[in-house]
This record gives sequence, C-alpha cells and structure tokens, in this order.
Amino acid sequence: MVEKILFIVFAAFAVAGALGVITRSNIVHGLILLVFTFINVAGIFLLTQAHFLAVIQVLVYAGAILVLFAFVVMFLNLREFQQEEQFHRGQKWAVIVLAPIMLAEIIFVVTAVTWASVNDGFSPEAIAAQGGNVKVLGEQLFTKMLLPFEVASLILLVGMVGAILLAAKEDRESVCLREWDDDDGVTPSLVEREV
Amino acid sequence: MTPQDLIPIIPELILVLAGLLVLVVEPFLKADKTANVAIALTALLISGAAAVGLSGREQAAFTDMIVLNDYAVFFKVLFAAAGALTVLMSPRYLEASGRHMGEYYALILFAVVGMDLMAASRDLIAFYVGLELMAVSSYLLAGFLRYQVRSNEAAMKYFLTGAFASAITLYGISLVYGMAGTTNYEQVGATLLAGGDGLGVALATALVLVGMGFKVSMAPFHMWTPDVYQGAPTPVAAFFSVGPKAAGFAAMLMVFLTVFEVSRSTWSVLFIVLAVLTMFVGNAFALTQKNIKRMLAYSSIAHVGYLLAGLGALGRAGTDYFAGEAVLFYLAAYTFMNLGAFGILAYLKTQQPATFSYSLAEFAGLGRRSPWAAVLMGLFMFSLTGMPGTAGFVGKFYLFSSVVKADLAWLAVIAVLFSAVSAYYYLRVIVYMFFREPEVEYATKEPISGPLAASLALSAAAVVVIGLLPSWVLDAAQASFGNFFG
Amino acid sequence: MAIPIEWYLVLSAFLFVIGAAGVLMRRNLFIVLFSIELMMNAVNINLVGFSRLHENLIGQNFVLFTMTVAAAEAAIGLAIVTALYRNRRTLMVDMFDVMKG
Amino acid sequence: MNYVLPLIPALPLVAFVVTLFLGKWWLKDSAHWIPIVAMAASFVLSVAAFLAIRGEEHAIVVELWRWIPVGDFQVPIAFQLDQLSAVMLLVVTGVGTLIFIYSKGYMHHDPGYYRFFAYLSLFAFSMLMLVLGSNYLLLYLGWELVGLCSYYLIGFYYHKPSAASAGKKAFLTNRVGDFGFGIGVMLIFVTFGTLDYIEVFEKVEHHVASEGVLLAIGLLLFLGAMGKSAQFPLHVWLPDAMEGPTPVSALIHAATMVTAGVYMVARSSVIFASAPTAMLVVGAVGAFTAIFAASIGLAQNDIKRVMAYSTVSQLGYMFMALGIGAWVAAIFHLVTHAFFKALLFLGSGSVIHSLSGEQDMRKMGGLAKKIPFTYWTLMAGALALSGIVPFAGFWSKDEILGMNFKGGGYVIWAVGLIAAFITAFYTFRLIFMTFWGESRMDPEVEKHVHESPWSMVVPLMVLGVLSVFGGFLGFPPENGVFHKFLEPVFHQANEILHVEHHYFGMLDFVLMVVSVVVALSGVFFAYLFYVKRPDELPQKAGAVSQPLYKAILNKWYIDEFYNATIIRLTVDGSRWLWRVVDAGVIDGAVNGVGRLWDIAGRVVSPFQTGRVQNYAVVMFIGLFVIVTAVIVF
Amino acid sequence: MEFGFAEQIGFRALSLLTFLPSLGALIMVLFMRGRPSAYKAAALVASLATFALSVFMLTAFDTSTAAFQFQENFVWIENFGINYRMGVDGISMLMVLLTTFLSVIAIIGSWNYVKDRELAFFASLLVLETGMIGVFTSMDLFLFYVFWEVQLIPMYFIIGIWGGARRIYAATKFFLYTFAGSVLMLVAMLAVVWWYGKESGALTFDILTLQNAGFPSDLQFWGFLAFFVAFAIKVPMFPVHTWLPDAHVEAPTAGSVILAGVLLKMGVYGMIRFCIGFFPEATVNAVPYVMVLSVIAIVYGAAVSLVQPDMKKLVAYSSVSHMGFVTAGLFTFNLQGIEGSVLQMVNHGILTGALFQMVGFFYERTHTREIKDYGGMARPLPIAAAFFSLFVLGSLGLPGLNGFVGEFLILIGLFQYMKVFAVVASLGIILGAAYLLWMYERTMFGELTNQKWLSLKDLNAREILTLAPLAAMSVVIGVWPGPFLEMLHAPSLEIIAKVEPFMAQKQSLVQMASAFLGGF
Repeated sequence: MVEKILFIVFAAFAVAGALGVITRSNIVHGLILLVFTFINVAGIFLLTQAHFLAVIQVLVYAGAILVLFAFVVMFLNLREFQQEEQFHRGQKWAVIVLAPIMLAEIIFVVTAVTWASVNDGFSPEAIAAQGGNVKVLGEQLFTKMLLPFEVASLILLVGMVGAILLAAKEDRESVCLREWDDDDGVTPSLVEREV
Repeated sequence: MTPQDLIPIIPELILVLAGLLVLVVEPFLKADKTANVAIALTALLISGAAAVGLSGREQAAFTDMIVLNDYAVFFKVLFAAAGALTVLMSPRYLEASGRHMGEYYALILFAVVGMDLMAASRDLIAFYVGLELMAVSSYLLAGFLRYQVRSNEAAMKYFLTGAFASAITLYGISLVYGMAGTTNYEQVGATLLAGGDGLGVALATALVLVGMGFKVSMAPFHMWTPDVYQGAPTPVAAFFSVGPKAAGFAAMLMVFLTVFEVSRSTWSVLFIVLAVLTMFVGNAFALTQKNIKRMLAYSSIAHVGYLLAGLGALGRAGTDYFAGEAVLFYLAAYTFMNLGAFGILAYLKTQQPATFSYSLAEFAGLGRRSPWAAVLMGLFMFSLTGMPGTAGFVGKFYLFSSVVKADLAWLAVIAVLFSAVSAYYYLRVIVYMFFREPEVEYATKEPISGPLAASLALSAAAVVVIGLLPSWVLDAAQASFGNFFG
Repeated sequence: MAIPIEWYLVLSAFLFVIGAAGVLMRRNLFIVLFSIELMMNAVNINLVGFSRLHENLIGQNFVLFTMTVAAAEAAIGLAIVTALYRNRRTLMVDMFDVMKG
Repeated sequence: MNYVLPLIPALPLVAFVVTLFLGKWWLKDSAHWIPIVAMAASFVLSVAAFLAIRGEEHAIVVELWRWIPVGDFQVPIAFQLDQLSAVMLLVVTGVGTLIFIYSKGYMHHDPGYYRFFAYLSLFAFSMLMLVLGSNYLLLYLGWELVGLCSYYLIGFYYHKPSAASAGKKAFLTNRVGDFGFGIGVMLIFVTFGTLDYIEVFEKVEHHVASEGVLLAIGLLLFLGAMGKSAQFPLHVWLPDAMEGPTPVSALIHAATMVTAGVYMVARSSVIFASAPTAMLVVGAVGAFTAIFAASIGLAQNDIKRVMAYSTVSQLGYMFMALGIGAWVAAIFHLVTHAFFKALLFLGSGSVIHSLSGEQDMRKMGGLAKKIPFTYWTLMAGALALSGIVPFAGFWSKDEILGMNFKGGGYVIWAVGLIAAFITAFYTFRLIFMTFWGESRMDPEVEKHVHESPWSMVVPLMVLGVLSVFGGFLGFPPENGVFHKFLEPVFHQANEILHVEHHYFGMLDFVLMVVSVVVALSGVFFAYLFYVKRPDELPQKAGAVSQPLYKAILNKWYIDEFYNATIIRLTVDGSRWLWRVVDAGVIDGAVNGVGRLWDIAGRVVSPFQTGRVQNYAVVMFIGLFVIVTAVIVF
Repeated sequence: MEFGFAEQIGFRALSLLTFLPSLGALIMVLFMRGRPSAYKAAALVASLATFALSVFMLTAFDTSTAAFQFQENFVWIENFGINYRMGVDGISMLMVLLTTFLSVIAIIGSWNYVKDRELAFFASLLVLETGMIGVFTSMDLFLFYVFWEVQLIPMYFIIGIWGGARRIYAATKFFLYTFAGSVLMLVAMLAVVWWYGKESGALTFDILTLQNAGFPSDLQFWGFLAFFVAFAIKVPMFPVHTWLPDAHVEAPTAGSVILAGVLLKMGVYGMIRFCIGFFPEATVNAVPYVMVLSVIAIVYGAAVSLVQPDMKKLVAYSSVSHMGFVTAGLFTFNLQGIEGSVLQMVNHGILTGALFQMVGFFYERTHTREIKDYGGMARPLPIAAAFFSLFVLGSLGLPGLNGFVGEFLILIGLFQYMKVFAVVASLGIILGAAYLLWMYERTMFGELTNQKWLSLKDLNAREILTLAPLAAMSVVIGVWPGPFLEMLHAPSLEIIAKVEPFMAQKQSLVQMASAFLGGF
C-alpha cells in the first residue's frame, strides 16, 4: 500500500515536472524541473527494486546529461530567447488537441491488454538471493548483453568524436568558409524575423 | 561468449578496428589524408570480401543476439559496397569544402557497422543499438561541414526528427517486450503468435513501423529527407540515400516477418496504404524541384514507395518470400544507380566549389561541357526511371512482379503509373544536360579525381551489368531467403 | 507484485505524450532536447515495469542501453546546438528553414 | 491476241516513261514523236483487235499476272476483248491519235511540251486499261488513273491558280463518285465472290443476288459514273476543267474519259437490266442533266465552256439511252459524240489558237472568212451536234429519243426534245457569234489572226468527215452495222429485259421528223437572235426573264451552293475538330494530366516548410492516424 | 518444325542483324570522332550491310509456313525463365525489311541535315535501328519489352537534340506518353506470366508458350486492355494520338521518317503478337470498340489534316488516319483485312516516310513548313514536285501505287465485317484526297508566293537517290504486291485460326453493335 502511495506521489511529481518542462519559458527552470522529474522517475525505479537503474538514472541523467545541458546553457547565454514567443502558434493548438487523444488511446490500449508475466524467475527476492540487483544485472550485461554493450561503447565513442567535431574550438582558416553555401536564392529567416 | 561467436562479426570487427585505427592515425596526418582513405577503403573491401567468404554459413552468436546467414551477408556486402563507393567519392569533395578530416571515414565505418548489425540482429536490443550507432554517426556526418549553415541545419533536423522517431520506436519495442517478456525475434514472434492479434500488438506494430518508416523515409515520416540530403555533404547524402535506407529495410523485413508475424494482416495493409502515399508524396514533390539534390531526395522517397509496395506484397504472400527477394534486389540496384547520380553531383561540385548549387539550370549544356559526366548521369537517370537495360529496370521488374504475384495487380498499376510520372523529372535532367544550352559560360573543367572516377565507373558498370545480366545478384537475393529461418 | 503494471504504463504514457508535445510545441531547441529525454524516460519506465512484471532483467538491461544512447544523443545534440548557435545566433527551431519546398 | 492485247496499253505506257524521263533534257521539242508513233501503233493494233473480235460470240481474255491475291480475293491483271471494248479501243486510239497529232501544232512553244505529251501518253494508257480490264478492280484502276491524268492535264498550267484548283476540283468531285464506285465494287465482291465481269454477270443471271442488292450495286456504280461523266449533281468539275489545254478538253473531257461512265454502265448492262429501278434512276438523271446543262450552255460566253456544258448535256443523252436499255444507242451516241465533240473542241481550239488565246465569244465574230478551214469543219461539227439530218449526231440522238418514246419514257422523251432544241440554239449561237456578223475583236488580236498549221487542220478534217458520215454506221436506225456488231455484248442484258427486235417503222419516221424540226427551229431562233437582231433580242430576252437568266448565267448557283454548304461545312467542321476537339479537349486532357501533376507539386510544396517541428508534427499526426486506424479496425 | 538458324543460313543471322547497326555505332563513337566523312560513311555502310543481310535472309525465308524462322534460343535469366529467343515469321520479316530499308533511306536523307553533334546523330539512328529490329524479332516477352523501351531513348534524343523550336516539349511528351502506356503493359505482362507460372508451375516469358496458355476471361480482359492501351498509344489510335503531331513537327527529318515509318508499326505489330496472340477471346469482345475507334481515327485524322497550316503536321495527322485503316483492317479478322493491314503498314512506312523526307528537303531549302509560305514550287523544283506528287498520290490511294492495294484490301475486309464501317472509312478516303491535293495545290501549284524561291536548287543526286528507292517500292508494291502478300498468307491464317473459335459465339455481339451503329 505504501508502495502504491509512493508510486502515485512520484508519478504525480514526475508528470507535474514534465508539464513544467514543456510549459516554462525559462530554460533554467525547465532544466531544474527536468531534473526533478528524473529524480522522481528514479524513485519509481527504486520502488520497482531496480536499484542500480535508480542510481544510474540520477547519475547519468540528473548528473551527467543535465550538467552538460546546464553548462551549454550558460556557455551560450541564452537569456535573450526567453523574451521571445516560446510556442509554435498554430501547431500548439493542434498538439493540445491531439496529444490528449493520443494519450487516451495509448492508455486505452495498455489498460485493455492483459499483461501476462512470463516469470523468468528473476523476482526481486530471487535477485536478492543471488547477490543483489547490481550483481545480477552486471552478470547479465557482460554475458547475455555483451554485444549490445560493446556497441553501446561505440555509440559513446561516436558521440564523443562528434561532439569534438562539431563543437570544438573554431580554427581560423575554416571560419572564412562560413558562408551561405549552395545558395539557390532561398533566404533564411534570420533572427530579426517575427514569429 | 566463445571465440566461435566472433566469426559472424568478422566484417564488423574489421570495420571497427579500421575505424579506431583511423582515429588514431588522424592526429599524425597533415593535409594529406590518403592514408586514412586507404585504411577505410581497404577495411570496407576486406569487410565485404569477408562477408562474401562467410556466405552459405548459418550461425547464431552472442546468445542469439545476431545471426550469420545469407540474408545478413547480402546486406553486409551491399553496405560495404555503398560505403566503399562513398569513400571513393569523398576526398576531393571534402577538400573542396575545406574540411577533409579522418573522422569522416571513421564515422562512415561506424555507420556501416551499425547497419550491418541492423541486418544481422535477431534481438530487439541488438537492433536498437545498431540503429542508434548508425543514426548517431549519420547525424554527425550530416553536420560534418560545421561551418556551413545548411550542413548545421541538416544535422539539426536529422537529429531532432531522428531522436523523436527512435523514441517512438523504442516505445513500441518496450510494449513488445511487455507482451512477450523477451526481445529475441523468434521468441517474441512465437509468443505473440500464441497470444493472438490484439490491440497491444497493433499499437506496437504501429509504433515500430513509425520509427523504421522514418529511417527509410516513408511518408508521412519522410519530411526530413530532402532537407537533410540537401544540407549534408553530397557524398554523405549519397550514402544516406542508400545505406540507412537499405539498413532500415533490412531490419524492417526481418522484424515484421518474425516479430510481427501475428499482425501480418495489419501491417501489410498499412504498408500498402503508405506505399501509395509515399509514391505520391515523393513524386509530387520531386516534380517541382529545381535543385537536383532535393529532387534526388524526393525521388528516393518515391523509390521507397515502390519498395513498400513490395513489403505489402510480402505481407500478403504468406510463406512466399519472393517479394522479399525483390526488395533486396531492388535495394542493390537502387544503391548503385543512386550513388552514381550523387557521385555526378559530387563531381560537379568539385568543379565549381564556390558557385555550384545543384540547380537544374547549371546542368544546361553539360552534354557539351563534360560529355562523360552527362552520359553517365543520363544512364543513372534512365536507370532510376526504370528503362530496360539498366539495373533500375530489372529491379522494378522484379519488385512489381512480386506485387503482381501477390494478387495486388492494382497496386502494381499504381506503382508503374507513378514511375511514369517520375520519368518526367528524371528526364528533365537529361533535357537540361543535352537539349538546352547554358545561360552563362562555365569555367574550364579540371580533370576528375581518380577515386571519384573509379566510383562513378563502378556504379555505372554495376548499373549496366545488373541491368543486362542480373542473374548474379538475383541468385544472391534469392539465396538470402533460402536459409532465412535456418 | 505490489504495483499493477498498468500504473507504470499509464505514467509512461503521460510522460511520453508530454514529451512528444514538448517536441512539437516548443520553439526553443533546448526544451525540445529536454522533451526528447522525457520521451526516452517514459520508455525506461515501461521497460522497468515490464522487467518487474516478467521477472527478468532484459528490461533493466535495455534501460541501460537507452540511457547510454540518450547520453550520446545529448552530447551530439548539444554539439549541434553549439555549431548552430555559432553560425546563426539563434536557437529557435523554426528559424532554421534555409532548406524547404 | 495474247501478245497484241497487252501491247495496246503498253505502248503508250512506254511512251510515257520514255518521254517523262528523257523529255526534259534530250527529246525537248521532238517529244511528240514517240507518243504519236506509240498511239498510232496502238490504233493499228486496235484495228487488228477489232477485226479479230468481229462476229465472235465470246470475249477473249488474256491474263498477265495476279495483281492482288489474298485468299478468295483474287484479282488478276487481265484484259478482256469483246465488241464493246473493241469499239472503245478504236475510239480511244483513233481519236487519240488525231488529237496527239493536233497537239503537236497546238502545244508548240509551250515550255511544258514534253510534259504534255507524257501526260497524254499516260492518259492513253490509263484509258486503255479502263476499257480493256477484265474486272471491276481494273476498271477502278483505269478509272482512277484517267482521273489522275485529267487532274494533271487540267492543272497543266499549274502556275495559274484557277487551273490548279480546277484540277483539284475535278479530282475531288470524282472521288465523291468513286466513293460509290468503290463501295459498289466491294459489294460486288461480297455478293458474288469475284470481280471478274464474265463471272459476275453469269452469277447475276443465275439470281445469286436479290434485286435489292443489285439495285444497290447499280446505284453505287452509277454514282461513280455520275462523277466521271459529270452528271448532275457531280457535273461541276467539267466546265472548270476547260482550264486545261484545248486538246485535253477534246480528248479527255469530250471524247473519251467522260464517257467512261457510259462505258461502265453499258459494261454492267446485265446488272442494271436486273435492277429496273436503277435504270430508271440512270435515265432520269441523264434526262435532267441533259436539259439542265443545256440551259446553262445558253448563257455562256466562253467558247470552251459552251462546249463543256454541251458535253455534259450530251452525256445526259447517253444515260437517257442507258436508262431505257438502249445500250447500243448509248454507245453509238458515245462514238458519234466523240467524233463531233472532239471536232468542235479542236475547232474551237483552232479558233483560240488563231486568236492568240482569246476564248470570249463576245470578242470574236466574222471569222468565217479569215479561217475558212476551221469554219467549215466546225460547221460540220455544229450540225452534227444539233442533230440535223444526216450528220452523225442526228442518227444517234434520234435513236435515243425514239427508243425512249417507244419504251414509254414520254417524259424523258419530251425533256430530251426540249434539250435538243436548246442544244441547236446554243450551238448555232456559238457559230454565229464566232464566225458570222461583225468582228468584235481587239484590233491588236485581229492583226495576227491566222489559219492554224497543217498538223492541226488535218485532224480537223478527218474528224469533220467522221462527223458528217459517221452516223451511217448506225443506219438504218436500230439495225445498222454498229448494232449488229455490238449485239453479242448486250445479248445477256437484252434477254433479261425481253427486248424484241425492232424494225424501222412509221412511228420512227414521225419521231425523226419531229426531232429534225425541233433542231432546225433551234437553229432558226439562234439565227434570229444572233444574226438578224443581235443588238436587241438577246438583251430583251434576258430582261424578260431576268431571274431565270441570272440563274442560268450563274450556272444555277450550284458551285456557290456547294461552297456554302459541303465545303464550308467540311473545312469549318475540320477546323473546329482541330482547334476545339483535338487541341482543346484531347490534347488538353493530355496536357491537363501534366498540369494536374504540376499543380499537385505546387500545392504540396509549401507543406515542406523547412521547419523541423512541422515535420515532427506531421510524423505525430501520421502516428496518430495509424494508431487510431489500427485501434478502430 | 523448328526453324533454327542452322537449317536456313548457317549463322546467327537475327542477332547479327539486330546488333550490326549498334556495332557500327560503337565503332563510330570509339574510333571516328571528329572525322565526319569517315563516320558518315561508316553509318551508311552499317545500315546498308544490315539491309543487305535482311534481303539475304529473305532469300532463305520460307513463306509457306507460319512458323518462326531463323530461331535462336539461349537462357538469359534463368530464375525468371527468361530466354534470349529470337525468330521471325512473315509479318515480322516484312517489318524487319521495312526497318532496314527505311534506316538506309533516313541516313542518306539526312546526310547534311544536322550540323551539330553529327556523330551522335548517326549513332543514335543506328542504335534506334537495333531497337526496332529487336522489337520485331523478339520471341521472348522480356526481351521484347527491353527492345520496346530501349528504342525510346535514341528517338527521344533525336527529337530532343536535333528537333525544332518546341523539341523539348515534343520529346518529353513522346517519351512520357509512350512510357506511361508501356509500363501498364509491363504489369499486364507480369500478370500473364504469373498466371501461367502458377497454372503450369513453370515461369516462362516465351511468347509462343504463352500464346497457347489459354488465359481465363478475367485476365484476358485486363491483359488485353493494358497491352492494347500501350500499343494504341504507339499506333497511335484515336483518342491517344496527340503526341504524334507534336513529335513529328519537332523531330528532324530522319526522326520523322523513322517515327512514321517504323515506330508506329510497332504498335500494330504488338497488337498482332500480344493482344491477339495472348487474348483472342478478349480481342473478339473488343472488336466493335476497336473498330469504332479506328474508323473515327480515319475520318477524324483526315478532317484535322485538312486544316493544318503546317505541312509536317498535316502529314502527321494523315498518319493518324492511315493507321486507323491499319487497325481497322487488322481487327476484321478476315484474310483480306489482315493482309491489307500489314501491307498497309509497309505502304504507310514508305509513303509517309517519303512525304516526311520531302517536307524535310523543302524545309532545308526554305526553312519554313507553313503551307502558306509555299506556292508555285513546281516551277523552281520540278523534280521535287514530281516526286512529291507521286507520294501524295500513293498516299491518297491511287490504284497502281502501293497505298491503294493495302487500303482496298482493308476496305474489302472491313466491308465483309460490317458495311457501315467500310462506308465511313471510304469517306475518309475522300477527305484524304482532299487534304493531300489541297496541300499539293497550295504548295506546288499556283503563283510563286515568294520570288526568293526562284533561286532554289532542285533536288540533287543524293536527294534523288534517297527518294528513288521509295518511289520504286511504291510502284512495285502497287502493281505487283503478290510477293509481299505471299509472306503474309500463312501468319494471317494463323491469326484467324486463333480468333475463330471465339468469333462464332460472339456473333450476336457483333450483330448488336451492328444494329447499334445502324441506328445512326
């Protein structure tokens, strides 16, 4: 029962935080609300006995990713954009109409389906008996999931290379190449344009 | 894991090692990147050769995460070929763009690895990481020319829509997992089949379809395609138009035939409807394009429409994999002709790096200025149109015959009519090249670079050979379904 | 099992749709990136819930990979943001429409 | 005969080929020799053929090769010599030779000298094919080829627009007739399974076809004959055909080609005899044309046009004869008409020649003294045409009228009689206006008036003799040499019609007197009008019957009527088809498909806004629709 | 009885015949660039050699049988049962002869016509010849389709590069129109092949095998429709003809000659081989409709020709009319109609080819094709006028020239089928004479409209050499068509035998249509 109440609390916070993220115009507020949401999701992971994931959720999301975001936000000094219109005018309404229907549809489906367990035997109790969530998860990761694991490392490598490629300090000789290449007469909407 | 498990991934291992080697070598190279080009090219060739060497084998590896069979081999060879041709056409182009860096080749290699995994995977997790490896590399390749607004924009658009789409797919995959309790294709398929078709399966089908449809630019999830192709460096656009697309189809065929066996009737109808939509969208948009790169992008969407018709037929055909073979063959044929067409664009860009904007008007009088380029472009255009004697025709022939075989003659009629419409914009290129005189004088041309010429020549040769003596590729395509389920 | 699987799914559906709405509505590129993270988190909730339901760890393993991917995507996304910002001095998504038609 | 018969048409053909290819550079002014010799040789061979067939019961058929062999449709190139074709051969080659000789003088100095003779030779060949062919398709072949030659020769002075357009008009009007002829031929084939004369007639006798079909065949064939023989309403081309050189008018448009229609009906006598209604139509059309054309002839001032209408009118007589089953009379009139009308044309050609090309009779007069040979020969022709005893025309024409009267065709007889009066009137109007009275010539022209060269005069004299004495071939009426000779050909037809042999009787004599009186009164009135009081009577008559006169002067407005209806309708209709239907509707639809796609492209193009979130929302909507669809279905 | 190459000539004559022109083109392109006299001579030699070979084959041709002769058969794409199989029967032999003959004419005729990219022009003509011969000699559906489409490309370039002012529009329209039709045919081909494959268990594209397959009614209907539309566009039949005038007007002379002379025939040839060969039942059902369309084409084409201001366009529309005769004759399904129809194809090839060639010669001199700019041309150009008149007369069906034989046979056939059609078609003949003579009068006769024309040179020896063979053929076929018809007897009987079984049961339908039309 406690679990259920906690779940509802975490869930409510998470949803509220998420709503905040997509409605607040201040990026920093958004960022903080996102962290808040993620922490609540981590809480739900905890409730589900996925301890390792809960920790990783906080570390990776709240820690690494969001710090990265914060860093960039500050680095680029994005205050000026907060004065501008934050929503797509027409599209906003389409989304406001469609999204709830979509949500209803998904909820309708997921509640209509009878979710049968296959009971592979890794119940929290069993896991605890085998040495805890982290150990079992780790074992599986390096045996069953070896290939994806290695590929995931490649993905991270690519991400790293990419970040350097795109965001590294500008080298002078290349800057002069910055121009409207391939200009076929299309003028871009520049910053001055009203939305 | 046993050492045995490494055999199926030999081609990928080669590529990964080469990719890492490229990254390591890069800091030691100055302006001349020949070494890295050579490494990448060699790796791709060896990888392809290795894949050929592995053909005929059947082996599951990494706890059934991936398999080695002729199906995977077919795609591995195809991806290696596409990668090699892309690498060949890149150096001069990148030099002209002022950004010739070894990382580029590493990214191509990694993308090919991702695509190989998509084709070979037998598990949704492996599929997903393969997909993401390819996607992440692709985003970077699209934005490779970071000082160019279009390249940035292309990367951003590709990234946003790609991430959005993969989130949707992922959601679908999670539902599949929820229903089956496993992620292995065959097990999932069996479980779902036992559970019967239901709302959950339908929703999951739809969600997965969207994500994969995005990768192959199926309407209405295609809209990134023209912008990304236009903004990305031309060789990259060439690569995109064949690599990720073929990988998407490779995964799609596999996933829908195994995982979603139960919802066959749903997805075959979806594919048929979306095929018509995609054909329409691709052709209608392509008609008004003045920019050849965008035109080719839309045309690639149209081709996806034809391929989807094949998938629809496959869904209708029961255990007859004729349509699947046709799709494979078509992808192979399409790879060469499209790479060739983009190769010509790359060549022209290297001729006038500062001014060439891929506009149709700049093709005027090409037949006089560089007759060989014009003749080859003509060949590729005719092939894309589906004129007999070229790979494009045999591909269409095969594909539409599979559609007809599945008693979808009406769909074949729609498809061929659309391909007649497509003839208009392909011909327009020929019209400009041969029938019109240029409005301005163009600078004298410099000789074509060796690798680029080789790439074009190989593409053209492939187009003609597949067009006239298709048995070779046909056999491969048929064999790939021969040991489909072991 | 204490918490019904539907609860996870409903929560996930909420987060997913909210994330999707964020992607579609907001002009600020950062918020769009945040929203994508929301969507992936929604998936994570699903996976974890199902992992619990089926009493296997595939789902939890899967979550690890999605997180990795999310991290890599975040890195790349930010790199793209940086490059864009340098070239265009804006982060309003709809400003980037050089290529269209 | 196996070798002689093919040679008859072959000789002119050879002459044509040689003259055409060598004429311009080599033969030049001596281009006439080969055609004349070839024609004369043909004449000699024709005489031989004539002698050979005399008294024979059966026709001689010579087959050369299969022309069109397809299944049961087997048409050979084969020649059939019987009495009818023998007569035609003689007329064609005989009159032809004379006119060839005449042309040597008449066409001298013309830049297209060799061309003229080449065409004439081709015509001779074609006409001989026409009369010699053993089946309907060969008849059709000759029929079309003579039409072609007529086209070329009418348009001989091709740089004159009127000549060129007259040629085309002739060809096209004939095509309308040939439309019927062609369908008739098809109907014959479909009905009888053959086109061979002998076989067809045999089958007709054995009642293979119903009378309705035979009627259809007859009428269709007659439509062709109407075109070629210029019967109303397809007569319009013949007067215009006078644009051609005069020898052409004589040969083609008087003596030979225009009588092909008569030949055809006579040839098909068995078919017509079996379809009485068709005969009635033939007779009626002939009679109407006879009087109709004669009436127009009254008011024409162009000397050749008078002749032309007279020809039309005389051809009408021949059809009157055919209509009553007087086959021999028709052929007889054909022969005498060939003589005197060729003579008249050549004579008027001589007049024109001596007047340096003047054709308007109002600018002539008093020529009798200046060109006496021409005058006297022409006079002989005029008397023959008017039907004055005992000139050639009298016998044939009187026989036609007599046969009609006796056959019960009183109306036709009466019409023919009135036409005979008009004929005599306008014939002598021509004579009087041209040769009698005061000279109304241009002084300039008058100075150069001269008698024509011998090459022109000799043929005139020969024809003059024939016009005077030719009629005695058919004497006594209905029982002459001519009739006996032709008897075997029309034997079948006459049997079908149950014609009994007639002998000259009282009634015939009375009719003869009547027609002579009528003819003479015509001459008298002409004398009254154009010699006695030329200054007032014609005007007065014209004034009294003002509308009628105007109608006659304008040829009853037939040309205008055709221009305003059929031609206008065709051209405007075609233009409408082209502009509206073809370019507008059909091609419009084709281009419309293209435009539709273009519009589609333009309409959808803005949807690609370049804003990535629009793309995402489209994806989302797509997802939404798909999800909704899979949930609902 | 199999007519292999060995029995008849001893070498692979058909392959040689088909690819000889392309071989010539290849040699020209590879070794003779920049040397006009050399490559022109090579082009002529290649086409002449092809023609000579085809005539030589004719001497070994057996006219007594409908079987295919000079056969060659190799496996090409085994997985689909596609073979490289070639062979000719009387009809295709005649078409091949027409092709090789007209190709020579076209090459001589355009000796000095193009100034720009001459090598490519002649090479295109030769490649085109390969495509055309291939269409007529293929005995495999796939092979046929390959040739069918491939010949579009050189023609497309010929119109597009060396054409007139609106050449791009015309070339595109030509290409797209034909392409749209033929892709439908592709689908029908596949449907047919698959049906047979499922029925017999063996996939084959062999035409003879498929001709005896006996397709079910449903498939017959749709298959016939698709094939027929593709071929009707090519012919072109009435409502789908509008690409033709545009293509003709813009095409260079050689293009028009080949287009009118051979390309249009491919449509009818296709109807004979496939529509009738594969779908006899559907064909019989379709006869009334085809007839109506054909007869409309006859009259309509002639009427529209009448008012054309442009000589070439006039001749182009006249082609619509003449091809109407051809299709009408074919679908009568009696010996006269079919043989007349095939012979008329040859005749039309010769005559219309010649007319286009003439118009080309005039155009080279005056640089105008407007009829109103001409007039009195017989004076400066008597030889040209003479040739022109011969071809005009042949075209309007003057007996003694070739046009008549075909036309009359068709009419006889048509008359046996249904009299109304023959009568209406005959009206077309009247109109035919009208537009041709009117055009001739306005261009050749009358006053000289332009004194400049007086200085024009008459045809030179080369031009006479171009026209003389055409004129000679016109006369020869006109007076002695026997040998040509003889080649057609056996194949025509075969065609009739094919449709005969269905004719009887459909008689009522014909009568119905007859009654329906009789009502007008």
